[in-house]
Amino acid sequence: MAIATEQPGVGAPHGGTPLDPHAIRAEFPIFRTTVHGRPLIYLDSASTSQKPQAVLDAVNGYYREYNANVHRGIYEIGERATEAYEAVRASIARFINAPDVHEVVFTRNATEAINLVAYTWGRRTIGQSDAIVLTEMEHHANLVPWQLLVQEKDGDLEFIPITDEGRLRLDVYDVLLRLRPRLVAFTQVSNTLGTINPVREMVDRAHAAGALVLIDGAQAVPHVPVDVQALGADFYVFSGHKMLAPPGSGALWARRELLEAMPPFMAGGEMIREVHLRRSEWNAIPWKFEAGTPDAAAAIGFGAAAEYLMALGMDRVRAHEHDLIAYALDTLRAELPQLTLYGPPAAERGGVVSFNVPNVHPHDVAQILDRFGIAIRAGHHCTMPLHERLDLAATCRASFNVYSTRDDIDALVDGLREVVRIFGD
Amino acid sequence: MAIATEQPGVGAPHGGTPLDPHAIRAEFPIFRTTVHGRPLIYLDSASTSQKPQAVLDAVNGYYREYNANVHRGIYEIGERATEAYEAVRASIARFINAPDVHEVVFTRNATEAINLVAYTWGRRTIGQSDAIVLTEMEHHANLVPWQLLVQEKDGDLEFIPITDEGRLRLDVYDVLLRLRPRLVAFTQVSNTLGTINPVREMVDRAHAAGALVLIDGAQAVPHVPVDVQALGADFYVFSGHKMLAPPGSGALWARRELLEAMPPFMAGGEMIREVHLRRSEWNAIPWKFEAGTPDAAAAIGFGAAAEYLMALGMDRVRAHEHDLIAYALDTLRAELPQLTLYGPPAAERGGVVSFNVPNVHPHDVAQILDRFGIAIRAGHHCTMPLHERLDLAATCRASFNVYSTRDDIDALVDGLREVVRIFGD
Amino acid sequence: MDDLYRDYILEHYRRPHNFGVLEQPTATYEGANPLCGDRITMMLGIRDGVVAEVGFTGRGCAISQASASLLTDEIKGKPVDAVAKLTTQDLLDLLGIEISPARLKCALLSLDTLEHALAESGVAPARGAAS
Amino acid sequence: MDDLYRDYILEHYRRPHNFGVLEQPTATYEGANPLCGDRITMMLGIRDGVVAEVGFTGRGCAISQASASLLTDEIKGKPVDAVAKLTTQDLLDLLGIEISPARLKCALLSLDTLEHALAESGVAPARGAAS
Ligand SMILES: Cc1ncc(COP(=O)(O)O)c(C=O)c1O
Ligand SMILES: Cc1ncc(COP(=O)(O)O)c(C=O)c1O
Repeated sequence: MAIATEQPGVGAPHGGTPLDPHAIRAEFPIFRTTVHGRPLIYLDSASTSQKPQAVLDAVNGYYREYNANVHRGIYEIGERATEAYEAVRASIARFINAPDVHEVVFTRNATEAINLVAYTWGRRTIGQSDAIVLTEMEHHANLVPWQLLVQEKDGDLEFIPITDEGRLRLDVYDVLLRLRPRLVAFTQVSNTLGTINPVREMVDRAHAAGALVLIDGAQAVPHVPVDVQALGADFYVFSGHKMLAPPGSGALWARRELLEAMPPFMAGGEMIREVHLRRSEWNAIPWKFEAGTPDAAAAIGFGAAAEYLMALGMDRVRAHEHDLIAYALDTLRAELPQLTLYGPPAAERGGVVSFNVPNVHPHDVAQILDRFGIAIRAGHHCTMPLHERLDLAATCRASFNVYSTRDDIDALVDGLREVVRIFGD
Repeated sequence: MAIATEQPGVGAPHGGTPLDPHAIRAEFPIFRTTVHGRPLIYLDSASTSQKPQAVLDAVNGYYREYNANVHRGIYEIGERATEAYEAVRASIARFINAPDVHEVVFTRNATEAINLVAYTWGRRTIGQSDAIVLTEMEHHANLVPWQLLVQEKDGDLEFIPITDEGRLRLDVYDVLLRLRPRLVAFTQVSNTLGTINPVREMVDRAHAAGALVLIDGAQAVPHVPVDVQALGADFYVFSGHKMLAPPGSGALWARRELLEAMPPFMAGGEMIREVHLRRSEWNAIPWKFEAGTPDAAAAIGFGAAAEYLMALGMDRVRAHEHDLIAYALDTLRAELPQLTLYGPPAAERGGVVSFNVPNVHPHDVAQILDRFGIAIRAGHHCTMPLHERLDLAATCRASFNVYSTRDDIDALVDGLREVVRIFGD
Repeated sequence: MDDLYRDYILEHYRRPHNFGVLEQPTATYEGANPLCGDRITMMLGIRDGVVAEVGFTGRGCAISQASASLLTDEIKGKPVDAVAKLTTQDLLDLLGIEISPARLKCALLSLDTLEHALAESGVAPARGAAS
Repeated sequence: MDDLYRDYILEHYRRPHNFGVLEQPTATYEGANPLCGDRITMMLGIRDGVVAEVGFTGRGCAISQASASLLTDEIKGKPVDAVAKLTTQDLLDLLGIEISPARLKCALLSLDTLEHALAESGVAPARGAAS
């Protein structure tokens, strides 16, 4: 499979004044670190992103000034912690344009959010022979929870296949919808191919067929403007750590009626209204789904990250990353024509470039690049079935974020030349 | 219910050279904060603890120097993150004397750890009419998950009642064991009464009756030396945030055979060995239970906190807190004889003192104390059934940690005098 | 020393007005704030569109009890239409003290309970809390 | 430039020794490292307590393939008892390069696979990986 050619009519996004990634980079303390005596060239942002000073300051401010449990204390620092924690919900709601802040449930990450939906909505809804439609390009997080669910309930999984260019086969999707699935769940942006899927169109078709739709936004929120209302989603999940926030933060957004009808997932403090020895009543949404002491520090960093990205402007972030992707694809093709590149053209992709160096295993590529301080990901990127589909054991992946620059890509090209030199032809 | 008198033969613990809480306090940046213009007197450590500089440094070091996903990257900072993350497992294993580091599963908190056991071991084991024995003093986290489980499986919950002194009625426990329960689950230290339960004895009786035992160690690990092997537990759960670590960290310890036999809880990346479209194979323990991107930052802080406490010596921590509890009980009784104090004598309790001021609602007590910079907890402390048993709507709770001093207690006494003055007699 | 515990608030807490059970209420509602353990039972005697009688019983913190005392004073003898229009801000003005977010539920319990009692009488309150 | 990719390692990777299928193996085992996509099939021909023949096939990174090449050279003609005693350290010494924790699985796949093949032949390996 080779990279597809640019589709007619799909152009580059426009985002106003371009971002200055060098100025942004200066706000990320880790870039003052050296690796093997060289400055860090971090090209694994799709795995997890680096954190700006603003996020670290927010987290440290909590620890140093008002570290207290939320929703509990009748004292100054407890009230401040609660206010900060709930203010994050409002920031996140704005970030994805949720109509109601109480529709935002905090989770550890996208994985927990998907499991929450599978355990609550899923176990209550999916019955024998009910189908769930996924795609061949899903991350394990949006595949394995559904496998467990259909195993328990004796339901069925169906998969939208991909074309050789890494696009979803919408013609097959239409056929699968005739099975009248209860749920269609797919990623907005592929973490391996970078493909930006036509979410709105797919949601409309699913709804017309009577299915609800869960969108895995883990690779979308860091890179493209997201509006859950415009997308028409029923469930939308994502992680904080890929969008400049601390690990341990993430969210499930769902429509109020859905959340209210869902039974709780985990049980314990905070998610209850009243507890007796043999029965309990649940708290209102979203707290019904937030059992136990939440990670307020991570949440506060999550809010700071969302505010940071909104201040940059997600349109400009998208434009910046589109420029990088286009530059990366062009440069790699021109300078290292022997590489195999995977996925669709720049206009249809998020901040990911996957490739292989002929006759060199991705692990060896990554290891050699590391000696130059360059961090890329090598492996299956938690998309084993996609790699099976492409008949590949593994791929190399370079991925970007707001702090990435063309210099990073130039460094990658130099590093790959060295790989080719060491391994010969 | 009034405070019990000291039992003959139960003495104060001995822990070598006493801790110097003033020196320790200087290592906690938050104590440089003022509240309403006064220094913070933090007496809500049972809700969540403050964090020492060593923990903040560990977390910031990760963000600033080697922020990367764990178990993934073939590059310097990724390998460093993985090494640090797995080293925490070894620290935690040492902290609770687990025989095998791979028996330590990282969770967000104690609540998630209990839910994990209920969803995996519980759903597979508990059948119709099977009994689970709990106690009347459980935190909601160790009650509501079992309610959900027995509702689903049509099992039964039974409760060990408490005496008026806040001790468990072991005579009734023996009767309940004749029901041959599958599980006995109870807290090592009560978060409301402070009672330290006779764990080993209770475990032995449970095992003799053929039940497994889950110990809720959330209030134990910050205050007393814990040795899961000496306790004889089958499952042991706790949170990091109450033992000086960041929120978002916690652990489940269980014996290897149990963990290996348990199905996974959440599904996604990391917990798998192999994924195909319609079936998957699980990773080895403990990773089988750690789906998705873990909170490496919180985990690294968790390890730093455990190391910090081990360096202090948990025997000395216990001796220090015993001194504070004894001082608090004596002083409150002497200076404010009108207070009602709850729970057993100092030798049998962890770092908690609960009380009520006659004719003043705990919320009003807490609010007035706040004006003096004093943070206590007022409410049901997530033990509503215990409050029902005691026929109380709410209580006030002052709780301690390594940085607490006798001065804090003196400030509390002064504050309570003001409460009494404002509300009259 | 404390704005929250002004003398008149404490006075209403110690000797609440309208505390007690009505003989023939036209509507009764028990509201609770389980997190705090606050409880208020509000009883209305509505005649000819007027809150002719009002009583409450309950237990809880000074803020919740003083709030019920002040609120029942305020509505006694008023037309139900006017009572139904009471807003959160009106209640806070009645209390005349600054309420922190953590105590808002305590302060508003009396108004919530009143609205449920009104709804039982077929009067839709403006805030819609009872819906 | 890189210790890990010494010439002899790359040489073993490009032209692995003992690569190919045995006609009449007495034991065959396929080992895999699904996380990396590395696969090695190890074939042994054990006669009179000696590893008379050995072959392997597979695909994977330079470290895993060079390791299999070096290991098969090492064991050919040796008594199975001696082969069964090989330790992790022995294999790392054979490789002669510094292996980071992330690559340890790659390096050890050949030894793991060998031990499983030995176990199939009824020989218990010292490390016990096959148990
Ligand atoms: C598309 C996609 N979905 C889900 C996930 C899971 O995210 P997390 O591990 O943060 O739960 C990832 C990240 O690895 C991803 O790329
Ligand atoms: C005894 C006990 N168990 C469980 C918990 C729950 O801990 P967490 O909220 O950290 O999950 C707590 C703390 O609130 C507790 O005190």
